Amino acid sequence: MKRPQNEIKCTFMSLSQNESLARSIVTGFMLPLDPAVDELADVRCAVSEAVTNCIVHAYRDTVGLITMTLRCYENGKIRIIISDKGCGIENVEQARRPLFTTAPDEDRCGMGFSIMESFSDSLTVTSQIGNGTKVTMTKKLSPSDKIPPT
Amino acid sequence: MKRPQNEIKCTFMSLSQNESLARSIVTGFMLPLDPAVDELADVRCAVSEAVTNCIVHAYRDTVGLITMTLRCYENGKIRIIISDKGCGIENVEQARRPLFTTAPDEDRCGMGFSIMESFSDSLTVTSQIGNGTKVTMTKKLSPSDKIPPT
Amino acid sequence: MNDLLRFTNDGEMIVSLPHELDHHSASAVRGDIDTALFSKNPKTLVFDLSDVEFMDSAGLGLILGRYARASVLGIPIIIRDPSPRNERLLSMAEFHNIVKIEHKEANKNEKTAK
Amino acid sequence: MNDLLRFTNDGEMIVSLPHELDHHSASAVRGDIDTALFSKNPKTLVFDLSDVEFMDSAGLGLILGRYARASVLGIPIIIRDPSPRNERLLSMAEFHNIVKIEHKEANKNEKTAK
Ligand SMILES: Nc1ncnc2c1ncn2[C@@H]1O[C@H](COP(=O)(O)OP(=O)(O)O)[C@@H](O)[C@H]1O
Ligand SMILES: Nc1ncnc2c1ncn2[C@@H]1O[C@H](COP(=O)(O)OP(=O)(O)O)[C@@H](O)[C@H]1O
Repeated sequence: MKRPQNEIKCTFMSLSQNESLARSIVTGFMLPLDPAVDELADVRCAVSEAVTNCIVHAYRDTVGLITMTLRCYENGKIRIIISDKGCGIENVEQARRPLFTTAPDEDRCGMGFSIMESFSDSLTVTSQIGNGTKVTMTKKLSPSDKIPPT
Repeated sequence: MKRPQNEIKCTFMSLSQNESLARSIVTGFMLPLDPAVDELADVRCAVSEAVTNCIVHAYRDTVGLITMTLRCYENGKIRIIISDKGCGIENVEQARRPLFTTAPDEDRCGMGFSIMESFSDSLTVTSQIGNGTKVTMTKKLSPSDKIPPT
Repeated sequence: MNDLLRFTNDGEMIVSLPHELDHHSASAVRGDIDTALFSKNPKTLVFDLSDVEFMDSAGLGLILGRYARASVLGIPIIIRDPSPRNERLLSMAEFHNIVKIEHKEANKNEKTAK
Repeated sequence: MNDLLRFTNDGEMIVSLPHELDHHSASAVRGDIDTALFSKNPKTLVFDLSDVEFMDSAGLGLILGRYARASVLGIPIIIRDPSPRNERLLSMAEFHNIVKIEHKEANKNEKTAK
Protein backbone atom coordinates (compact mmCIF):
# COMPACT_ATOMS: atom_id res chain seq x y z
CA MET A 1 0.00 0.00 0.00
CA LYS A 2 1.09 3.56 -0.68
CA ARG A 3 2.57 5.89 1.90
CA PRO A 4 -0.05 7.37 4.17
CA GLN A 5 -0.86 11.06 3.93
CA ASN A 6 -1.12 11.26 7.69
CA GLU A 7 -0.49 8.79 10.47
CA ILE A 8 -0.68 8.63 14.23
CA LYS A 9 0.24 5.79 16.52
CA CYS A 10 -0.89 5.87 20.16
CA THR A 11 -0.27 3.57 23.07
CA PHE A 12 -2.42 3.94 26.16
CA MET A 13 -3.46 2.07 29.29
CA SER A 14 -6.47 -0.26 29.20
CA LEU A 15 -8.62 1.94 31.46
CA SER A 16 -12.27 2.40 30.61
CA GLN A 17 -11.93 6.19 30.64
CA ASN A 18 -9.67 5.77 27.61
CA GLU A 19 -12.59 4.57 25.49
CA SER A 20 -13.68 8.19 25.09
CA LEU A 21 -10.05 9.27 24.68
CA ALA A 22 -9.69 6.88 21.73
CA ARG A 23 -12.83 8.36 20.17
CA SER A 24 -11.44 11.89 20.65
CA ILE A 25 -8.27 10.90 18.85
CA VAL A 26 -10.17 9.41 15.93
CA THR A 27 -12.34 12.50 15.71
CA GLY A 28 -9.32 14.80 15.79
CA PHE A 29 -7.64 12.70 13.12
CA MET A 30 -10.67 12.54 10.83
CA LEU A 31 -12.01 16.11 11.03
CA PRO A 32 -9.40 17.55 8.63
CA LEU A 33 -10.50 14.89 6.14
CA ASP A 34 -13.96 16.45 6.19
CA PRO A 35 -15.91 13.20 6.68
CA ALA A 36 -19.68 12.93 6.40
CA VAL A 37 -21.42 13.03 9.78
CA ASP A 38 -22.38 9.38 9.55
CA GLU A 39 -18.94 8.25 8.42
CA LEU A 40 -17.36 9.88 11.44
CA ALA A 41 -20.00 8.34 13.73
CA ASP A 42 -19.42 4.90 12.19
CA VAL A 43 -15.68 5.03 12.73
CA ARG A 44 -16.02 6.41 16.25
CA CYS A 45 -18.33 3.52 17.11
CA ALA A 46 -16.15 0.85 15.52
CA VAL A 47 -13.08 2.16 17.34
CA SER A 48 -14.98 2.25 20.60
CA GLU A 49 -15.88 -1.44 20.17
CA ALA A 50 -12.32 -2.52 19.45
CA VAL A 51 -10.83 -0.54 22.33
CA THR A 52 -13.50 -1.72 24.76
CA ASN A 53 -12.75 -5.33 23.80
CA CYS A 54 -9.10 -4.83 24.78
CA ILE A 55 -10.17 -3.43 28.14
CA VAL A 56 -12.93 -5.93 28.87
CA HIS A 57 -11.59 -9.13 27.33
CA ALA A 58 -7.88 -8.93 26.49
CA TYR A 59 -6.80 -7.48 29.83
CA ARG A 60 -9.65 -8.79 31.99
CA ASP A 61 -8.83 -8.06 35.66
CA THR A 62 -5.49 -6.48 34.74
CA VAL A 63 -4.25 -3.31 33.08
CA GLY A 64 -2.17 -3.55 29.93
CA LEU A 65 -1.33 -1.41 26.93
CA ILE A 66 -3.49 -0.81 23.88
CA THR A 67 -1.99 0.40 20.63
CA MET A 68 -4.05 2.30 18.08
CA THR A 69 -2.70 3.33 14.70
CA LEU A 70 -4.63 5.59 12.33
CA ARG A 71 -3.60 6.17 8.74
CA CYS A 72 -5.20 8.01 5.87
CA TYR A 73 -4.33 7.78 2.21
CA GLU A 74 -4.72 10.06 -0.78
CA ASN A 75 -7.74 8.19 -2.13
CA GLY A 76 -9.79 8.92 1.01
CA LYS A 77 -9.14 5.51 2.52
CA ILE A 78 -8.46 5.26 6.22
CA ARG A 79 -6.95 2.30 8.02
CA ILE A 80 -7.27 1.68 11.74
CA ILE A 81 -5.27 -0.91 13.63
CA ILE A 82 -6.04 -1.64 17.28
CA SER A 83 -3.97 -4.24 19.06
CA ASP A 84 -3.32 -5.60 22.51
CA LYS A 85 -0.90 -8.01 24.16
CA GLY A 86 -3.65 -9.68 26.16
CA CYS A 87 -5.17 -13.14 26.42
CA GLY A 88 -5.97 -13.65 22.74
CA ILE A 89 -9.00 -15.30 21.14
CA GLU A 90 -9.31 -19.07 20.89
CA ASN A 91 -11.67 -19.20 17.95
CA VAL A 92 -11.79 -16.01 15.92
CA GLU A 93 -14.46 -17.24 13.53
CA GLN A 94 -16.79 -18.03 16.42
CA ALA A 95 -15.95 -14.77 18.20
CA ARG A 96 -16.96 -12.76 15.14
CA ARG A 97 -20.47 -14.26 15.01
CA PRO A 98 -23.27 -11.88 15.98
CA LEU A 99 -24.40 -12.30 19.61
CA PHE A 100 -21.46 -14.54 20.53
CA THR A 101 -19.87 -13.39 23.78
CA THR A 102 -17.84 -14.98 26.55
CA ALA A 103 -18.97 -12.38 29.08
CA PRO A 104 -22.79 -12.27 29.09
CA ASP A 105 -22.92 -11.74 32.86
CA GLU A 106 -21.03 -8.46 32.39
CA ASP A 107 -23.62 -7.07 30.02
CA ARG A 108 -21.61 -7.82 26.93
CA CYS A 109 -24.03 -8.65 24.16
CA GLY A 110 -21.75 -10.09 21.52
CA MET A 111 -22.33 -7.35 18.95
CA GLY A 112 -18.86 -5.78 19.03
CA PHE A 113 -17.37 -7.47 15.98
CA SER A 114 -20.68 -7.22 14.11
CA ILE A 115 -20.71 -3.47 14.62
CA MET A 116 -17.06 -3.14 13.59
CA GLU A 117 -17.86 -5.15 10.48
CA SER A 118 -20.93 -3.20 9.47
CA PHE A 119 -19.37 0.20 10.20
CA SER A 120 -16.22 -0.42 8.15
CA ASP A 121 -15.46 -1.63 4.64
CA SER A 122 -13.21 -4.45 5.77
CA LEU A 123 -12.36 -6.04 9.11
CA THR A 124 -9.43 -8.36 9.74
CA VAL A 125 -8.88 -10.02 13.11
CA THR A 126 -5.73 -11.92 13.96
CA SER A 127 -5.14 -13.38 17.39
CA GLN A 128 -2.86 -15.73 19.26
CA ILE A 129 -3.67 -17.24 22.63
CA GLY A 130 -1.54 -15.56 25.28
CA ASN A 131 -0.05 -13.16 22.75
CA GLY A 132 -2.82 -10.75 21.97
CA THR A 133 -5.20 -9.65 19.28
CA LYS A 134 -4.96 -7.27 16.34
CA VAL A 135 -7.98 -5.76 14.66
CA THR A 136 -7.58 -3.95 11.34
CA MET A 137 -10.38 -1.93 9.79
CA THR A 138 -10.46 0.09 6.60
CA LYS A 139 -13.02 2.55 5.37
CA LYS A 140 -13.13 4.70 2.28
CA LEU A 141 -14.57 8.13 2.94
CA SER A 142 -16.95 9.54 0.36
CA PRO A 143 -15.43 12.44 -1.61
CA SER A 144 -16.11 15.68 0.22
CA ASP A 145 -18.41 18.10 -1.55
CA LYS A 146 -16.84 21.06 0.22
CA ILE A 147 -14.05 23.05 -1.40
CA PRO A 148 -10.75 22.09 0.18
CA PRO A 149 -8.94 25.02 1.86
CA THR A 150 -6.23 26.45 -0.38
CA MET B 1 8.15 9.76 40.59
CA LYS B 2 5.21 7.49 41.32
CA ARG B 3 3.46 5.36 38.73
CA PRO B 4 1.04 7.36 36.62
CA GLN B 5 -2.70 6.81 37.00
CA ASN B 6 -3.13 7.10 33.29
CA GLU B 7 -0.72 7.46 30.40
CA ILE B 8 -0.81 7.83 26.65
CA LYS B 9 2.05 8.04 24.22
CA CYS B 10 1.43 9.17 20.64
CA THR B 11 3.65 9.51 17.63
CA PHE B 12 2.39 11.49 14.67
CA MET B 13 3.63 13.22 11.54
CA SER B 14 4.74 16.87 11.66
CA LEU B 15 1.83 18.17 9.59
CA SER B 16 0.15 21.39 10.61
CA GLN B 17 -3.27 19.73 10.69
CA ASN B 18 -1.95 17.68 13.61
CA GLU B 19 -1.76 20.76 15.80
CA SER B 20 -5.50 20.48 16.39
CA LEU B 21 -5.21 16.69 16.66
CA ALA B 22 -2.71 17.12 19.50
CA ARG B 23 -5.14 19.46 21.25
CA SER B 24 -7.97 16.93 20.82
CA ILE B 25 -5.83 14.26 22.45
CA VAL B 26 -4.97 16.47 25.39
CA THR B 27 -8.62 17.40 25.81
CA GLY B 28 -9.71 13.76 25.68
CA PHE B 29 -7.03 12.86 28.20
CA MET B 30 -7.85 15.68 30.62
CA LEU B 31 -11.65 15.67 30.58
CA PRO B 32 -11.99 12.63 32.90
CA LEU B 33 -9.77 14.54 35.36
CA ASP B 34 -12.45 17.21 35.53
CA PRO B 35 -10.13 20.21 35.01
CA ALA B 36 -11.21 23.82 35.48
CA VAL B 37 -12.06 25.51 32.15
CA ASP B 38 -8.97 27.72 32.33
CA GLU B 39 -6.65 24.87 33.26
CA LEU B 40 -7.76 22.90 30.22
CA ALA B 41 -7.35 25.97 28.02
CA ASP B 42 -3.87 26.63 29.42
CA VAL B 43 -2.69 23.10 28.71
CA ARG B 44 -4.25 23.04 25.24
CA CYS B 45 -2.42 26.25 24.39
CA ALA B 46 0.92 25.10 25.81
CA VAL B 47 0.70 21.82 23.88
CA SER B 48 -0.20 23.67 20.72
CA GLU B 49 2.93 25.80 21.07
CA ALA B 50 5.23 22.84 21.61
CA VAL B 51 3.77 20.83 18.72
CA THR B 52 3.83 23.82 16.37
CA ASN B 53 7.51 24.38 17.18
CA CYS B 54 8.29 20.82 16.07
CA ILE B 55 6.45 21.42 12.80
CA VAL B 56 7.79 24.91 12.11
CA HIS B 57 11.32 24.74 13.49
CA ALA B 58 12.47 21.16 14.17
CA TYR B 59 11.35 19.75 10.83
CA ARG B 60 11.47 22.95 8.78
CA ASP B 61 10.95 22.03 5.10
CA THR B 62 10.67 18.33 5.92
CA VAL B 63 8.20 15.99 7.61
CA GLY B 64 9.29 14.04 10.66
CA LEU B 65 7.74 12.38 13.68
CA ILE B 66 6.56 14.11 16.83
CA THR B 67 6.12 12.17 20.05
CA MET B 68 3.73 13.34 22.75
CA THR B 69 3.40 11.60 26.10
CA LEU B 70 0.71 12.53 28.62
CA ARG B 71 0.68 11.26 32.18
CA CYS B 72 -1.47 12.00 35.17
CA TYR B 73 -0.78 11.17 38.78
CA GLU B 74 -2.90 10.63 41.86
CA ASN B 75 -2.16 14.07 43.29
CA GLY B 76 -3.70 15.83 40.27
CA LYS B 77 -0.36 16.48 38.61
CA ILE B 78 -0.05 16.05 34.89
CA ARG B 79 3.16 15.73 32.93
CA ILE B 80 3.46 16.37 29.21
CA ILE B 81 6.50 15.49 27.15
CA ILE B 82 6.74 16.59 23.52
CA SER B 83 9.81 15.63 21.56
CA ASP B 84 11.15 15.60 18.04
CA LYS B 85 14.19 14.25 16.22
CA GLY B 86 14.67 17.47 14.30
CA CYS B 87 17.36 20.12 13.99
CA GLY B 88 17.72 20.94 17.68
CA ILE B 89 18.27 24.32 19.35
CA GLU B 90 21.72 25.91 19.51
CA ASN B 91 21.14 28.08 22.56
CA VAL B 92 18.20 27.00 24.67
CA GLU B 93 18.51 29.86 27.14
CA GLN B 94 18.31 32.40 24.35
CA ALA B 95 15.47 30.52 22.62
CA ARG B 96 13.38 30.65 25.79
CA ARG B 97 13.54 34.46 26.04
CA PRO B 98 10.29 36.29 25.25
CA LEU B 99 10.12 37.60 21.67
CA PHE B 100 13.21 35.67 20.54
CA THR B 101 12.56 33.89 17.26
CA THR B 102 14.63 32.62 14.37
CA ALA B 103 11.67 32.83 11.98
CA PRO B 104 10.24 36.37 12.15
CA ASP B 105 9.53 36.39 8.41
CA GLU B 106 7.15 33.46 8.89
CA ASP B 107 5.03 35.32 11.40
CA ARG B 108 6.57 33.62 14.39
CA CYS B 109 6.62 36.10 17.23
CA GLY B 110 8.90 34.38 19.72
CA MET B 111 6.24 33.89 22.40
CA GLY B 112 5.98 30.09 22.24
CA PHE B 113 8.25 29.20 25.14
CA SER B 114 6.93 32.15 27.18
CA ILE B 115 3.39 30.86 26.78
CA MET B 116 4.41 27.29 27.66
CA GLU B 117 6.14 28.66 30.73
CA SER B 118 3.29 30.81 31.93
CA PHE B 119 0.63 28.17 31.25
CA SER B 120 2.43 25.38 33.12
CA ASP B 121 3.98 25.00 36.57
CA SER B 122 7.36 23.93 35.23
CA LEU B 123 9.00 23.80 31.82
CA THR B 124 12.17 21.91 30.97
CA VAL B 125 13.76 22.08 27.53
CA THR B 126 16.61 19.84 26.48
CA SER B 127 18.03 19.90 22.99
CA GLN B 128 20.93 18.67 20.96
CA ILE B 129 21.91 20.06 17.58
CA GLY B 130 20.98 17.55 14.89
CA ASN B 131 19.38 15.23 17.43
CA GLY B 132 16.18 16.92 18.40
CA THR B 133 14.41 18.70 21.22
CA LYS B 134 12.42 17.55 24.22
CA VAL B 135 10.01 19.78 26.09
CA THR B 136 8.61 18.66 29.44
CA MET B 137 5.81 20.51 31.17
CA THR B 138 4.05 19.76 34.44
CA LYS B 139 0.90 21.24 35.85
CA LYS B 140 -1.00 20.48 39.04
CA LEU B 141 -4.74 20.66 38.54
CA SER B 142 -6.79 22.29 41.26
CA PRO B 143 -8.87 19.78 43.23
CA SER B 144 -12.21 19.32 41.53
CA ASP B 145 -15.22 20.59 43.49
CA LYS B 146 -17.51 18.17 41.71
CA ILE B 147 -18.35 14.79 43.22
CA PRO B 148 -16.33 12.08 41.47
CA PRO B 149 -18.49 9.41 39.80
CA THR B 150 -18.83 6.32 41.95
CA MET C 1 -25.25 11.28 38.21
CA ASN C 2 -27.94 13.76 38.98
CA ASP C 3 -30.96 13.12 36.85
CA LEU C 4 -30.33 9.50 36.00
CA LEU C 5 -33.65 8.32 37.47
CA ARG C 6 -37.14 9.81 37.61
CA PHE C 7 -40.41 8.27 38.74
CA THR C 8 -43.75 9.33 37.31
CA ASN C 9 -47.18 9.12 38.94
CA ASP C 10 -48.30 6.41 36.56
CA GLY C 11 -45.53 4.08 37.71
CA GLU C 12 -42.84 4.70 35.14
CA MET C 13 -39.23 4.52 36.23
CA ILE C 14 -37.45 6.66 33.65
CA VAL C 15 -33.71 6.15 33.14
CA SER C 16 -32.12 9.05 31.28
CA LEU C 17 -29.10 7.52 29.63
CA PRO C 18 -25.93 9.62 29.39
CA HIS C 19 -24.74 11.70 26.45
CA GLU C 20 -21.92 9.26 25.66
CA LEU C 21 -23.08 5.72 26.38
CA ASP C 22 -20.07 3.44 26.27
CA HIS C 23 -18.75 0.66 28.51
CA HIS C 24 -17.24 3.23 30.88
CA SER C 25 -20.40 5.26 31.42
CA ALA C 26 -22.66 2.20 31.32
CA SER C 27 -20.68 0.64 34.19
CA ALA C 28 -21.11 3.88 36.14
CA VAL C 29 -24.93 3.85 36.00
CA ARG C 30 -25.72 0.13 36.04
CA GLY C 31 -25.68 -0.33 39.82
CA ASP C 32 -28.00 2.61 40.49
CA ILE C 33 -30.49 1.38 37.91
CA ASP C 34 -30.58 -2.15 39.33
CA THR C 35 -30.89 -0.98 42.93
CA ALA C 36 -33.84 1.25 42.05
CA LEU C 37 -35.43 -1.43 39.87
CA PHE C 38 -35.56 -3.90 42.75
CA SER C 39 -36.41 -1.47 45.55
CA LYS C 40 -38.98 0.77 43.80
CA ASN C 41 -40.71 -1.97 41.83
CA PRO C 42 -42.05 0.29 39.06
CA LYS C 43 -44.86 -0.65 36.66
CA THR C 44 -42.73 0.11 33.60
CA LEU C 45 -39.02 0.65 33.04
CA VAL C 46 -38.32 3.37 30.47
CA PHE C 47 -34.94 4.04 28.89
CA ASP C 48 -34.93 7.62 27.68
CA LEU C 49 -32.36 7.84 24.88
CA SER C 50 -33.14 11.40 23.81
CA ASP C 51 -29.85 12.73 25.21
CA VAL C 52 -27.66 9.88 23.94
CA GLU C 53 -25.37 11.32 21.28
CA PHE C 54 -22.96 8.39 21.18
CA MET C 55 -23.77 4.74 21.83
CA ASP C 56 -21.98 1.49 21.11
CA SER C 57 -22.72 -2.14 21.97
CA ALA C 58 -22.15 -1.41 25.67
CA GLY C 59 -25.42 0.55 25.52
CA LEU C 60 -27.15 -2.44 23.97
CA GLY C 61 -25.67 -4.64 26.68
CA LEU C 62 -26.81 -2.29 29.43
CA ILE C 63 -30.39 -2.33 28.18
CA LEU C 64 -30.33 -6.09 27.56
CA GLY C 65 -29.05 -6.79 31.08
CA ARG C 66 -31.82 -4.63 32.61
CA TYR C 67 -34.34 -6.32 30.30
CA ALA C 68 -33.36 -9.71 31.74
CA ARG C 69 -33.81 -8.50 35.33
CA ALA C 70 -37.03 -6.62 34.61
CA SER C 71 -38.47 -9.68 32.87
CA VAL C 72 -37.98 -11.73 36.03
CA LEU C 73 -39.92 -9.07 37.94
CA GLY C 74 -42.60 -8.94 35.25
CA ILE C 75 -41.79 -5.32 34.42
CA PRO C 76 -42.06 -4.35 30.73
CA ILE C 77 -39.38 -2.15 29.13
CA ILE C 78 -39.82 0.81 26.82
CA ILE C 79 -37.03 2.46 24.84
CA ARG C 80 -37.97 6.07 24.28
CA ASP C 81 -36.73 8.55 21.69
CA PRO C 82 -33.61 6.93 20.25
CA SER C 83 -31.98 8.93 17.44
CA PRO C 84 -32.33 7.33 13.99
CA ARG C 85 -28.73 6.19 14.29
CA ASN C 86 -29.24 4.60 17.70
CA GLU C 87 -32.46 2.98 16.55
CA ARG C 88 -30.51 1.39 13.74
CA LEU C 89 -28.07 0.02 16.31
CA LEU C 90 -30.94 -1.34 18.41
CA SER C 91 -32.41 -3.10 15.41
CA MET C 92 -29.03 -4.62 14.52
CA ALA C 93 -29.33 -6.50 17.81
CA GLU C 94 -33.01 -7.32 17.10
CA PHE C 95 -34.29 -5.22 20.00
CA HIS C 96 -37.50 -4.56 18.08
CA ASN C 97 -38.54 -8.12 18.87
CA ILE C 98 -38.23 -7.88 22.64
CA VAL C 99 -38.91 -4.29 23.71
CA LYS C 100 -41.20 -1.45 22.67
CA ILE C 101 -39.44 1.46 20.98
CA GLU C 102 -41.47 4.66 21.06
CA HIS C 103 -41.05 8.27 20.00
CA LYS C 104 -42.57 10.62 22.50
CA GLU C 105 -40.62 13.80 21.72
CA ALA C 106 -42.53 14.16 18.47
CA ASN C 107 -45.88 13.78 20.24
CA LYS C 108 -44.77 16.26 22.87
CA ASN C 109 -43.96 18.84 20.20
CA GLU C 110 -47.29 18.22 18.50
CA LYS C 111 -49.09 18.88 21.75
CA THR C 112 -47.13 22.06 22.34
CA ALA C 113 -47.87 23.23 18.85
CA LYS C 114 -51.64 22.98 19.33
CA MET D 1 -13.02 30.60 3.99
CA ASN D 2 -16.35 32.28 3.35
CA ASP D 3 -16.72 35.31 5.56
CA LEU D 4 -13.08 35.97 6.25
CA LEU D 5 -13.21 39.52 4.90
CA ARG D 6 -15.81 42.28 4.99
CA PHE D 7 -15.56 45.91 3.94
CA THR D 8 -17.65 48.65 5.54
CA ASN D 9 -18.72 51.98 4.05
CA ASP D 10 -16.48 53.88 6.42
CA GLY D 11 -13.39 52.16 5.05
CA GLU D 12 -12.92 49.34 7.52
CA MET D 13 -11.54 46.05 6.26
CA ILE D 14 -12.80 43.54 8.84
CA VAL D 15 -11.00 40.21 9.16
CA SER D 16 -13.08 37.63 11.04
CA LEU D 17 -10.51 35.30 12.51
CA PRO D 18 -11.35 31.58 12.67
CA HIS D 19 -12.74 29.64 15.63
CA GLU D 20 -9.44 27.85 16.19
CA LEU D 21 -6.59 30.20 15.42
CA ASP D 22 -3.39 28.19 15.33
CA HIS D 23 -0.42 27.99 12.95
CA HIS D 24 -2.41 25.76 10.59
CA SER D 25 -5.44 28.01 10.26
CA ALA D 26 -3.36 31.21 10.36
CA SER D 27 -1.34 30.00 7.35
CA ALA D 28 -4.59 29.33 5.53
CA VAL D 29 -5.90 32.91 5.83
CA ARG D 30 -2.69 34.93 5.72
CA GLY D 31 -2.42 35.18 1.94
CA ASP D 32 -6.00 36.35 1.43
CA ILE D 33 -5.63 39.02 4.10
CA ASP D 34 -2.42 40.40 2.58
CA THR D 35 -3.77 40.38 -0.97
CA ALA D 36 -6.85 42.34 0.13
CA LEU D 37 -4.81 44.69 2.27
CA PHE D 38 -2.65 45.77 -0.66
CA SER D 39 -5.36 45.80 -3.34
CA LYS D 40 -8.28 47.36 -1.43
CA ASN D 41 -6.23 49.88 0.56
CA PRO D 42 -8.70 50.26 3.45
CA LYS D 43 -8.70 53.15 5.94
CA THR D 44 -8.53 50.79 8.92
CA LEU D 45 -7.71 47.10 9.33
CA VAL D 46 -9.89 45.43 11.93
CA PHE D 47 -9.27 41.97 13.38
CA ASP D 48 -12.55 40.66 14.72
CA LEU D 49 -11.74 38.08 17.41
CA SER D 50 -15.28 37.54 18.62
CA ASP D 51 -15.44 34.03 17.13
CA VAL D 52 -11.95 32.93 18.21
CA GLU D 53 -12.39 30.22 20.81
CA PHE D 54 -8.79 28.99 20.70
CA MET D 55 -5.70 31.06 19.96
CA ASP D 56 -2.00 30.52 20.51
CA SER D 57 1.09 32.50 19.57
CA ALA D 58 0.45 31.83 15.88
CA GLY D 59 -2.51 34.19 16.23
CA LEU D 60 -0.26 36.82 17.76
CA GLY D 61 2.19 36.29 14.91
CA LEU D 62 -0.53 36.61 12.29
CA ILE D 63 -1.68 39.94 13.70
CA LEU D 64 1.88 41.18 14.20
CA GLY D 65 2.82 40.34 10.62
CA ARG D 66 -0.23 42.21 9.28
CA TYR D 67 0.57 45.09 11.65
CA ALA D 68 4.01 45.42 10.06
CA ARG D 69 2.56 45.49 6.54
CA ALA D 70 -0.28 47.85 7.45
CA SER D 71 2.15 50.22 9.15
CA VAL D 72 4.10 50.58 5.93
CA LEU D 73 0.85 51.51 4.18
CA GLY D 74 -0.10 53.90 6.99
CA ILE D 75 -3.17 51.85 7.89
CA PRO D 76 -4.00 51.64 11.60
CA ILE D 77 -5.03 48.32 13.14
CA ILE D 78 -7.85 47.63 15.58
CA ILE D 79 -8.34 44.37 17.48
CA ARG D 80 -12.02 43.96 18.18
CA ASP D 81 -13.79 41.84 20.81
CA PRO D 82 -11.12 39.44 22.05
CA SER D 83 -12.30 37.12 24.85
CA PRO D 84 -10.77 37.92 28.26
CA ARG D 85 -8.46 34.95 27.78
CA ASN D 86 -7.32 36.09 24.34
CA GLU D 87 -6.87 39.66 25.57
CA ARG D 88 -4.56 38.30 28.26
CA LEU D 89 -2.56 36.57 25.51
CA LEU D 90 -2.38 39.81 23.51
CA SER D 91 -1.12 41.70 26.52
CA MET D 92 1.54 39.05 27.22
CA ALA D 93 3.04 40.09 23.88
CA GLU D 94 2.55 43.81 24.73
CA PHE D 95 0.02 44.37 21.97
CA HIS D 96 -1.63 47.09 24.04
CA ASN D 97 1.30 49.32 23.19
CA ILE D 98 1.00 49.05 19.43
CA VAL D 99 -2.63 48.47 18.49
CA LYS D 100 -6.03 49.57 19.71
CA ILE D 101 -8.08 46.85 21.41
CA GLU D 102 -11.79 47.64 21.53
CA HIS D 103 -14.96 45.93 22.67
CA LYS D 104 -17.79 46.62 20.30
CA GLU D 105 -20.07 43.69 21.08
CA ALA D 106 -20.95 45.32 24.42
CA ASN D 107 -21.76 48.65 22.71
CA LYS D 108 -23.79 46.85 20.07
CA ASN D 109 -25.88 45.16 22.75
CA GLU D 110 -26.38 48.47 24.51
CA LYS D 111 -27.65 50.05 21.31
CA THR D 112 -30.00 47.17 20.64
CA ALA D 113 -31.33 47.40 24.16
CA LYS D 114 -32.36 51.08 23.77
N1 LIG E 1 -9.21 -8.04 22.15
C1 LIG E 1 -9.75 -9.22 22.56
N2 LIG E 1 -9.04 -10.06 23.35
C2 LIG E 1 -9.55 -11.22 23.76
N3 LIG E 1 -10.78 -11.66 23.43
C3 LIG E 1 -11.54 -10.87 22.64
C4 LIG E 1 -11.07 -9.62 22.17
N4 LIG E 1 -12.05 -9.08 21.41
C5 LIG E 1 -13.06 -9.94 21.39
N5 LIG E 1 -12.78 -11.03 22.13
C6 LIG E 1 -13.64 -12.24 22.31
O1 LIG E 1 -14.60 -12.24 21.27
C7 LIG E 1 -15.92 -12.27 21.80
C8 LIG E 1 -16.87 -11.49 20.91
O2 LIG E 1 -16.52 -10.13 20.86
P1 LIG E 1 -17.60 -9.05 20.50
O3 LIG E 1 -18.27 -9.43 19.23
O4 LIG E 1 -16.92 -7.72 20.53
O5 LIG E 1 -18.69 -9.13 21.66
P2 LIG E 1 -18.60 -8.76 23.20
O6 LIG E 1 -17.46 -7.81 23.42
O7 LIG E 1 -19.91 -8.12 23.49
O8 LIG E 1 -18.39 -10.03 23.96
C9 LIG E 1 -15.77 -11.70 23.20
O9 LIG E 1 -16.79 -12.12 24.06
C10 LIG E 1 -14.39 -12.22 23.61
O10 LIG E 1 -14.47 -13.56 24.07
N1 LIG F 1 11.38 21.95 18.61
C1 LIG F 1 12.27 22.89 18.18
N2 LIG F 1 13.26 22.54 17.34
C2 LIG F 1 14.16 23.45 16.92
N3 LIG F 1 14.14 24.73 17.29
C3 LIG F 1 13.18 25.15 18.13
C4 LIG F 1 12.20 24.26 18.61
N4 LIG F 1 11.36 24.94 19.44
C5 LIG F 1 11.83 26.20 19.46
N5 LIG F 1 12.93 26.35 18.69
C6 LIG F 1 13.74 27.57 18.50
O1 LIG F 1 13.45 28.46 19.58
C7 LIG F 1 12.98 29.71 19.09
C8 LIG F 1 11.97 30.30 20.06
O2 LIG F 1 10.82 29.47 20.13
P1 LIG F 1 9.44 30.10 20.58
O3 LIG F 1 9.59 30.82 21.88
O4 LIG F 1 8.43 29.00 20.58
O5 LIG F 1 9.08 31.20 19.49
P2 LIG F 1 8.68 31.01 17.94
O6 LIG F 1 8.19 29.63 17.71
O7 LIG F 1 7.63 32.03 17.73
O8 LIG F 1 9.92 31.31 17.15
C9 LIG F 1 12.45 29.40 17.72
O9 LIG F 1 12.43 30.53 16.89
C10 LIG F 1 13.41 28.32 17.23
O10 LIG F 1 14.59 28.87 16.74
